[in-house]
Amino acid sequence: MIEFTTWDILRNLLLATRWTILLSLVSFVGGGVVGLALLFLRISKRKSLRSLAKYYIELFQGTPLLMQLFIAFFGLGLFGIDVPAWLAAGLALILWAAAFLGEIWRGCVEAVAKGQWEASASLGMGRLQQMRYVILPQAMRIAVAPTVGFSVQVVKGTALTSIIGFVELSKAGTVVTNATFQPFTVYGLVALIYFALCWPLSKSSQVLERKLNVAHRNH
Amino acid sequence: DALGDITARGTLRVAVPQDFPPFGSVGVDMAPMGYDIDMANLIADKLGVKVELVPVTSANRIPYLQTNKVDLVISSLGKNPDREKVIDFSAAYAPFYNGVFAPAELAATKPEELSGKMVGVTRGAVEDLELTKVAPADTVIKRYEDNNGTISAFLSGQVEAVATGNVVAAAILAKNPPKRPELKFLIKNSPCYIGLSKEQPALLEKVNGIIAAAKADGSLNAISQKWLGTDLPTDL
Amino acid sequence: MSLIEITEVRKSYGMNEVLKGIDLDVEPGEVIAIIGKSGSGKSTLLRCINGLETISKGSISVAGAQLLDDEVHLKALRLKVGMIFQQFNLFPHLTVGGNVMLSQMVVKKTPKPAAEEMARKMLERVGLEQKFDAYPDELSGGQKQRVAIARALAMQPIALLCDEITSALDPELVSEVLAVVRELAAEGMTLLMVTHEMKFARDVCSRVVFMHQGRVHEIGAPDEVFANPQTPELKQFLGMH
Amino acid sequence: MSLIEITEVRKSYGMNEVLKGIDLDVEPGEVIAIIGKSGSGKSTLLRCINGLETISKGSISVAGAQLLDDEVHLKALRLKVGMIFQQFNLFPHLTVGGNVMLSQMVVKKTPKPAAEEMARKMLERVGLEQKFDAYPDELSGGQKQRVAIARALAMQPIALLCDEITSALDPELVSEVLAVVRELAAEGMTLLMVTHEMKFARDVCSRVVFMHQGRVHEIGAPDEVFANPQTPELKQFLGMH
Amino acid sequence: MNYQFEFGWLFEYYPQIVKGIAITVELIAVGAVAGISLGIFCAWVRALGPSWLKPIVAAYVELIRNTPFLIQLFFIFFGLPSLGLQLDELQAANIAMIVNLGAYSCEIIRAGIQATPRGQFEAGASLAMTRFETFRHVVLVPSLQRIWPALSSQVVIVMLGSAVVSQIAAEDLTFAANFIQSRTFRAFEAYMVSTIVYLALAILLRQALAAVGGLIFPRRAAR
Ligand SMILES: Nc1ncnc2c1ncn2[C@@H]1O[C@H](COP(=O)(O)OP(=O)(O)OP(=O)(O)O)[C@@H](O)[C@H]1O
Ligand SMILES: Nc1ncnc2c1ncn2[C@@H]1O[C@H](COP(=O)(O)OP(=O)(O)OP(=O)(O)O)[C@@H](O)[C@H]1O
Ligand SMILES: [Mg+2]
Ligand SMILES: [Mg+2]
Repeated sequence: MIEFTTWDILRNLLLATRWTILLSLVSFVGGGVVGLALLFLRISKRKSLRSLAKYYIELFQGTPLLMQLFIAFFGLGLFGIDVPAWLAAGLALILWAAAFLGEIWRGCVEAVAKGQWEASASLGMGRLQQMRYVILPQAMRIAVAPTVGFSVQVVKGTALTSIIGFVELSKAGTVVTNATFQPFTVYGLVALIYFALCWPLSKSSQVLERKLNVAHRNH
Repeated sequence: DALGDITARGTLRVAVPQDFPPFGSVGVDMAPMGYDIDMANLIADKLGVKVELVPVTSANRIPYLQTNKVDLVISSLGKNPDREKVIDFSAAYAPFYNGVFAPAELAATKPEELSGKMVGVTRGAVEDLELTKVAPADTVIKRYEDNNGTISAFLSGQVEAVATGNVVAAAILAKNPPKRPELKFLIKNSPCYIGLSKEQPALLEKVNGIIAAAKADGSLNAISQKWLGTDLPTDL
Repeated sequence: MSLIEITEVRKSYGMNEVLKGIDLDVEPGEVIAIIGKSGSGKSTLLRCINGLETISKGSISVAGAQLLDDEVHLKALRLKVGMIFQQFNLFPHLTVGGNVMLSQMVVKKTPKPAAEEMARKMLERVGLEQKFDAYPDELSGGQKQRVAIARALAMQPIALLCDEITSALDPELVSEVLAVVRELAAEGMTLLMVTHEMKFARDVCSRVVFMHQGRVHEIGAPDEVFANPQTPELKQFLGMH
Repeated sequence: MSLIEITEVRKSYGMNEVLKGIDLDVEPGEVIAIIGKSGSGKSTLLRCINGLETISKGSISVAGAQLLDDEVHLKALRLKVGMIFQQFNLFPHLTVGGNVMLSQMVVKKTPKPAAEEMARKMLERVGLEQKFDAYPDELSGGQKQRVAIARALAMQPIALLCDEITSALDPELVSEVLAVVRELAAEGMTLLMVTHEMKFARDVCSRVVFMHQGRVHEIGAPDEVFANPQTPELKQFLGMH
Repeated sequence: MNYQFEFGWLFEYYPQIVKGIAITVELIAVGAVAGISLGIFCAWVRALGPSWLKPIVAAYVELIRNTPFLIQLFFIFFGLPSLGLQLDELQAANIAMIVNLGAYSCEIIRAGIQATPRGQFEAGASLAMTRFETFRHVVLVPSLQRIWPALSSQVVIVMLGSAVVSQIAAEDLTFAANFIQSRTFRAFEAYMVSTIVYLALAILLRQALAAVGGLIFPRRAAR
């Protein structure tokens, strides 16, 4: 039988980490795009659009990501859509991340002083122009820290995709455990790799937050 | 129709295990290998298409088929009436004896003696269904998501015994694990079948033909020798 | 036809009627001071003229065009009427120049060089041409308010609404802002300003509007209104100063 | 032996020496007013006596016990000396009664009924017995400060330190708090109070301490100190009032 | 779509679902009480505690917050036995949730403590309370009140995260869905039902926490 050296274990885990990183990036970027759309719905003038976004957020923040993954994976197939694991994983994570990012960003937009809306309106700007040129540039500054902070949740969220069979870091961990019978070492290493991915993100989020609070300059 | 799709696509999508030696496990390079993988290759070969291996778990392999994510499930799948309601089965392609395994110090020679014991099993596998039927009511059955979980639970001592295939236990034993699963008793002779979507007679016929041919020309026996270390039983 | 015609305007917040039927016509080139106690509805009136609040009843028209509550009409209106706020409301992420250029480029689609030329001209007019590249938080309050005026002027409005534009300023900075307004008035700009600067109102304005409890309580030339208030409310209000 | 003995006390924050050698002995029953300009170190002195700040040099003893910087000694000290703050510092999550009972029960392990009895007695003393079940945010500033006094008294201290306890109050509420302090003084409580109420200091205090730049600049009976200040600094300070 | 929805299995399997709900509720109840207690202790250490403990607690908090719950769970259940610490799946799930919520609530509660006005500490001290007594009786409740909404959200997040404990055969709500799915092959229906139950649980939990808040914070104490 083949024997795994510690290096084999680590190498395989690191190879799988590529998927974790890729999946995180896809979810984060995709979630950002959808989240932005949600943000616009959430602060729209139309009540129906606002409630639509609200229920979306309620639904995705009120149910386990795991269930969302299951349903994306097994559910969509029933509608005749062929979803490979990576697509289901990406889709569910994007929709899930969008709910959180949309809500985080709404808070940031609402933190921009009301006078900014009024001043830009009185200069004749339309709502989209106000958002694009006046509100979003200011809200973005506020949003950087919590957004980076949330990226940690995204990286950790990708671990759940192991359960629908997507072979990223966590799944590689279980598979390797079974080939080596060294759960303590393998899961320890898996945890360390996640830590190495997440910790710089959380740290920079904290640093950014402090920086923005201390130097309350606007440019 | 499924067979047409496969030839048109040029690839055969097969659900295989990667947590279930010797039927499917991973090598140092994380590539799947095992009886089921060889079987998948053999069928693809005979169909003249490329093979695309999709790693699955016991729990989700049937939904994979139901949702048309794969064409075949070659994943040490056992047959039972419940399953026959939702999918079709080919002829048997591998032998499989379910048994209860435990370290030497645990004494149990028949299901009744599992009373009060904690037994791990993979949720949704034939062992799960059979053990649930034969074990006394006070047996604690722990059902894990996949074979990884079941095997890890046994090796880390979370359960006293596991129900699984004899060859699986043998494959684990071969790796000199900290806890040695020894056969206590068999619960069912449940050969493995290839699972297909319902109402695909063309594909079913083709697959059955390939299996019969492989049995006849000895190529299936070679796979058995390679992974199970014995000849195919004659009654298969 | 007057430049701004306010007819029977009413505005309620929930059950609270804040404007109780306002009639006011403003001729081109007029400079009107709006005075009155806190809560009398002065800001609300200005905000209604600019379409920042929707009116409950009555009508407002500017240069012959009705105020209607849709983006197209609002935009047309706001191109004619500029507004300046007590809290400056400069855009903190843009330079002074950027503040003045933004709406020209975004709303009027003025090409950048033309917008910049206009911005420099307007900043010169308020005496801040050298601050073109500064950011708002590097300016004093008086300078900020002058930038806000330049920003409104750059849109070439036919009238300006000013809501207590000197109230957030330290006393020594008030005069620099009022000097700019005085000049605008002299150049013939139509101005509606809520103010507490009675001396300024008396010197510069053509008419004074005294608001009380959501109504125009007295209106007239500053000399009359200040020297000879008709109602006890205005007397009391002026007595406070 | 005096009740409170402050000997050569120095206190620095970093390089900034705030107390530059303070000597002061307080006899039982004395009522001492501490006056002086902002930043002269008055609060710091009181805070040192109560152990809220550690002193850099010198010694402080209360009723014969040294002030040492460990929890056991600090606790013993604070059982003898109560303190009342400008900002009241009532506990917002407890009722008035809870505020007065808490430390008795926690620190002295007084059983609840006894603590409640004491609380009611002390609240009666400050005229607030009917507010027992009210929460701090339902009280006026003067009432809050009287609760703070009752809370300190419930610990039966032998001396009270008061740091500008009327400075955060509206003028009409000051007298109700001073009335309570006046009564405490009459009953023989030892009091050290930082205050700006010169009239009160003159009427009630046995001695006045004038602090200046971290030193006790003048000290004496109120009649002397107020009528006949010796140093130009005190003269100037009193001239301010 | 030619898939026929079918919920007939609900009648046969509802005991599984009820049991799953019971376990999920047990997990979050124990997890919330013990996790928040642990969080309070850690927040105390980080804000006011002895300095030798601070780095230990900081390391714990950072480690937990930066690794997935699933891996923590696997580590506890599959990994710790090789150190001789054998926990059954419910114990492991409970401990994982406590440890997880402990780390998150630590940071939330610490923010609440740090927002406490200095005068509250000084008033406690001048009434002869020790630092710990002051924390316990004066600082804690208003601090918790300040951050109660954030803490409630975190509890809901942890409850939803508990879905992965089915991976170690803890028979929670997700386990029930998976179990039913493996017997009836009605994956979509089973997951849909459990998703709806989770949503209901999340809403109920939020309300329960608001009610608890109303009980322990009688007044607008925090500011
Ligand atoms: N957005 C709003 N919602 C509800 N009521 C409002 C709102 N804005 C203003 N009000 C009410 O309308 C009334 C008039 O307010 P307005 O701001 O116009 O007064 P003002 O004359 O400008 O006073 P000030 O001199 O204080 O600025 C006030 O009673 C105010 O409370
Ligand atoms: N925590 C601190 N850290 C550094 N410096 C301090 C601190 N507290 C007080 N100081 C400084 O010590 C000096 C004395 O302060 P203190 O509060 O004792 O003055 P005070 O006489 O009470 O003044 P006031 O009448 O304004 O209350 C001041 O210069 C102050 O800036
Ligand atoms: Mg106003
Ligand atoms: Mg002071």
